Amino acid sequence: MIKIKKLAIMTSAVLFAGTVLTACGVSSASNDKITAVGSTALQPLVEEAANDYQKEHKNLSITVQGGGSGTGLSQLQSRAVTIGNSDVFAENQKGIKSKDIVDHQVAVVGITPVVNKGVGIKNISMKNLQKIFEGKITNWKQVGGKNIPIEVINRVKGSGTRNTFEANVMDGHSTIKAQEQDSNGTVRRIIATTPGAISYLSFSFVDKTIQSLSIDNVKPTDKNVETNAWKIWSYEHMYTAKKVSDDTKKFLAYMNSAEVQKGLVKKLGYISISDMKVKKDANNKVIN
Amino acid sequence: MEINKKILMPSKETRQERFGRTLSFISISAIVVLVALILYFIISKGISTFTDNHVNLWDFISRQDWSPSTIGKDGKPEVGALPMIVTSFSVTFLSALLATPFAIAAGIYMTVIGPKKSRGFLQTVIELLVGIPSVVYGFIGLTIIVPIVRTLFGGTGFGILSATLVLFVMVLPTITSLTVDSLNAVPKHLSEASLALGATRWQTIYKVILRSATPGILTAIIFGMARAFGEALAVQMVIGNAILMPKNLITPSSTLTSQLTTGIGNTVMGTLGNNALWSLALVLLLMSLFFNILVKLIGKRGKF
Amino acid sequence: MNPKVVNKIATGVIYGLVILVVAILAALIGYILVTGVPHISWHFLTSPAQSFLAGGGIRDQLFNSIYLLVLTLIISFPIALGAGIYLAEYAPKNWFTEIIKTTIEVLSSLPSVVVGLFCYLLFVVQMRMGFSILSGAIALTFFNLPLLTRNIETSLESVSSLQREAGLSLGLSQWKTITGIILPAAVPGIITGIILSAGRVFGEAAALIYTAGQSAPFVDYTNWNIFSDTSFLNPLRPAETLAVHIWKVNSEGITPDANAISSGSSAVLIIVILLFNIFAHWIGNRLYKKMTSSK
Amino acid sequence: MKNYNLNQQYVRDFAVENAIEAHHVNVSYGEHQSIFDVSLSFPRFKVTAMIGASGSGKSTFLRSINRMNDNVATVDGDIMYRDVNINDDKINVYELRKHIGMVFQRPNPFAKSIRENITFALKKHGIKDKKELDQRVETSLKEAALWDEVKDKLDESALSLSGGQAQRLCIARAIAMKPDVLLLDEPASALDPISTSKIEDTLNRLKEKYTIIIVTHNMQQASRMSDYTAFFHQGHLIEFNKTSHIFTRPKMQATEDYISGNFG
Repeated sequence: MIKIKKLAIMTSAVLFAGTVLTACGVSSASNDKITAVGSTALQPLVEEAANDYQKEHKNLSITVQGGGSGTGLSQLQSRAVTIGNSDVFAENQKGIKSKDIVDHQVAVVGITPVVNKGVGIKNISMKNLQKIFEGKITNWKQVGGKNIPIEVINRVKGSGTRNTFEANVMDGHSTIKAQEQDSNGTVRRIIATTPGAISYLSFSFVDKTIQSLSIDNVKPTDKNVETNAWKIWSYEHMYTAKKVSDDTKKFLAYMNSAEVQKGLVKKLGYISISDMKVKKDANNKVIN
Repeated sequence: MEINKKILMPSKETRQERFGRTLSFISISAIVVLVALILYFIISKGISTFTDNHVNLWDFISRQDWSPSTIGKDGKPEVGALPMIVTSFSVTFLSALLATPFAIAAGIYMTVIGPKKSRGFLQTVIELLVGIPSVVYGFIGLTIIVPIVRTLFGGTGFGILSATLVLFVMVLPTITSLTVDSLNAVPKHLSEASLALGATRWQTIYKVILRSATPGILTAIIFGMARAFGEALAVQMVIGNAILMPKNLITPSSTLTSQLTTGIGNTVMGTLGNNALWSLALVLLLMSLFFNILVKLIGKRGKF
Repeated sequence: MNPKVVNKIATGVIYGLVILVVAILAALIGYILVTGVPHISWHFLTSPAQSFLAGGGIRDQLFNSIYLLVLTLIISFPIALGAGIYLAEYAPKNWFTEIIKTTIEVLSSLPSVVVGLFCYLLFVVQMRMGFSILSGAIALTFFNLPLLTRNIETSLESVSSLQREAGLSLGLSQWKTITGIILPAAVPGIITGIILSAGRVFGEAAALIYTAGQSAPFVDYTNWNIFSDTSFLNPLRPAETLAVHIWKVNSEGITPDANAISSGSSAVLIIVILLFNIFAHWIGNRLYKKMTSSK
Repeated sequence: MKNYNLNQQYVRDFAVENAIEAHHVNVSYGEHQSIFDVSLSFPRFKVTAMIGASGSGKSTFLRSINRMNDNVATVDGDIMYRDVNINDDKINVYELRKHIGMVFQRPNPFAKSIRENITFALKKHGIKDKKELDQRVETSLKEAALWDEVKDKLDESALSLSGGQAQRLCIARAIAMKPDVLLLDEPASALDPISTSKIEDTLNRLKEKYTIIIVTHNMQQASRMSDYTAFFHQGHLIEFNKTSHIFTRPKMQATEDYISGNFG
């Protein structure tokens, strides 16, 4: 027993010392390491791209982690990471000096209102949608659906999806206090199981358990986003410092290459940045 | 060597003892240092809402509007944490209250009255439950408990009641297994003596075993409440996670922990939005300290 | 009332509550197993995860969970053991000890995300450990320490003080009495504590997102060089555990079979915990028997 | 309870070699004092019994002799053993306890095998030779009159022994250390009459080799076994004399009342 314990202490001490040493060694010696942290929504895309990229660049090590857009940007700001992944423009994130960092838009994500299948409608006007989220319309029969009270599910304040939705739908009005959920998956499950529920999701999360809504008879499709006929969409950003290593530059270029844009981006349910016919700025204004 | 010389000189045992004491003291110090570090971290971050962002402490604990990134009508940021404090308090208290009788019953069964085989079975089941990720609890709550509450009590089904039921299942293993530990620690001869004096089994359990295990059971409850307090993902899915003052047990509301967890990734360190979340963590810490002391006081008064 | 009647009623109530507990717990575990086991296959256990295609497995996550558990126990058990011994045997009964105990209890109520972020800032960023299994293990140590310390303390205390006196009266140092006599007798209780904390390690997600990370990069299971980036044993590589994977698949996963992966993984988790449980009890019993020559 | 003048005592001084001499010993648990100024000497290779009602302080006094009170009570005064005051902070208590062994009121074998119960401490004290260990196991078990009962199951758990056997194992464990002095704290009080008489037989055989100090509230036991007897009352030493004198011609009223069952 005593021996076992001594052994355990010894091993842990050795392990600990060893790893701390290697930690210092690795992080100070090697330059070819990229860490991208931030948006959980963007993570799968960057991660997959990084995996493919590393197959051809064996010496490069890319770590992609989540943690949220705010975390990504603040860690970039303190230069603890190489790339900050974000669903929101840095200009719209409080506490971030957006002038010191560079935006790399790598994809576009469309967002659609979704409802529980039992509410009885498939289309809604922009005005009514706004009123529902304002709390002025409280029953589906007021918009031509069944007699079911409306249950609004919001996204978490400060999240990219909510920012985009509010900027394009709410027109400056504030949303009612309601449920707030922080992930697409959870929202989808709640919508699917709660009668009368309404929320909004990225296109790629819409499946047959829920009903997406057309707005003013415009369908939520990639094509409509590309032409801006469907207004509710936003960019996925990868922010970096102004001065970056060549490896990082090359990796970011790879993200915008046809290989990724035509391949992974589509497969993961995003809209390719190169297919967009319009551009938006941080204030949600269309600039061309 | 002469015995009288030997007993005046340090021996191997003296060195062993010094070594052992030092080793165990280092361990406890390590824990104390870790605790101190994390407490310092939370306190310093949590306080900056009031020191750096000049939020009024009273506003923080008495107001009901929470939206630190927006400026309210009175020109101050909306940082009223009252709804979350009330909800966290109720959820924790109710789930511990609900789980305790079950845990004590299960504990008594496992240590005193049940056959040995069933003890092992129950122990295993409890050990398994601790390892289920909270997301899974959340989803099961969402697909089973919320609809049941909705059908039975109306409303949306989201609210304190559903959260309490989910947390009840989550804290049950913790409370039960620590209760079992403390029941096991009651010396066997005490209960044997009681039975020998002609007391019934229940009298023995109630007057002898439970009484001398009281401090341990209270600690078990504290750890259970701690788990309930700190739980975010599961609660967040079934409570509705809306920052509203709970009117009853079946309207949506939100706990400190779930606000903290959902908000922290979307805010930038050093901003009011982020600091306010750390203040929530600080409140959580103080509340759990409060609970802890409360339970210990009850324990002291309850003993004879 | 007649004490015998009271006895009957009370026993009845206890049985009732216990049956209810068993029913709830069995239903819960049954539900997870029934929905999950059909999705478990050899392929599921041995292939890497997919982020957008169906048919992804959980090989790396499963290994990471186990490896993380091992590392966490290596770090936290010695500390908890020492601290438990201190609290049970050496600590003077005064206000200072009470404060230590209270703070440890309070520590266990901190939400995992707080501990996660703290460890992220201190270990991942400040101490440059990066997103790594080691950072994750340190974060989990924070969760484990209160429960494990407390458990070891009660297990030691539940060993009769007569044993202590016996040891001391033979001229053994207190330390040898504790490690040689008290500790072996406390092994079964301590094993329970280890199993419970192992469960916590398996089930924790929120703290790991910020420390061990939520990606499982390519690892080479034939690379035994602990310092190599691709080695499966490198404690400094990022590692997504099974619980984190379940969380990720459920919250942002877009694979068509997200539900199947999630319920399959949950069932695998339960089975792994069960196996660990059996294994730990087996080891514990052998250890106990060996040290106490009991049958 | 009758009131006796606790400051009156009769302590006879014998011109013999003493193993232990206690001078003006006071013991208190926090605020509560339980031993008052006791001076008492224990003759070498003799059995001295300490008798008295429950709470008279006899066990507390006994435990002070090998420093088992260290963490629970404060002991003042000098306790001389081989010309050393063993009630001194500088004393190596572990070494001391090797020479002053103790057997407790309730049998407390370790949760280990019968053999290991005896060898555990020996090994820790540096005896590694297997032959020597086996030898010690056998001799001490024989001395404790347990050998015949357990020689075939030395590797079974000691917890399987009956109360009387377990207590004899504890005695064997204590004498395997080859102590100088053996302290016995009511060693038979938790046992049935048959076990008790076996223990007494054992002790009777041991007294040639050890100085034995035994606490008991069984007066027959004291009169059967001991050479000297000390009577304690409410923390005070009331009378000390040859056992035969104490039981036939007690000098103090309290002693007389106690041994005649007229007490309180």
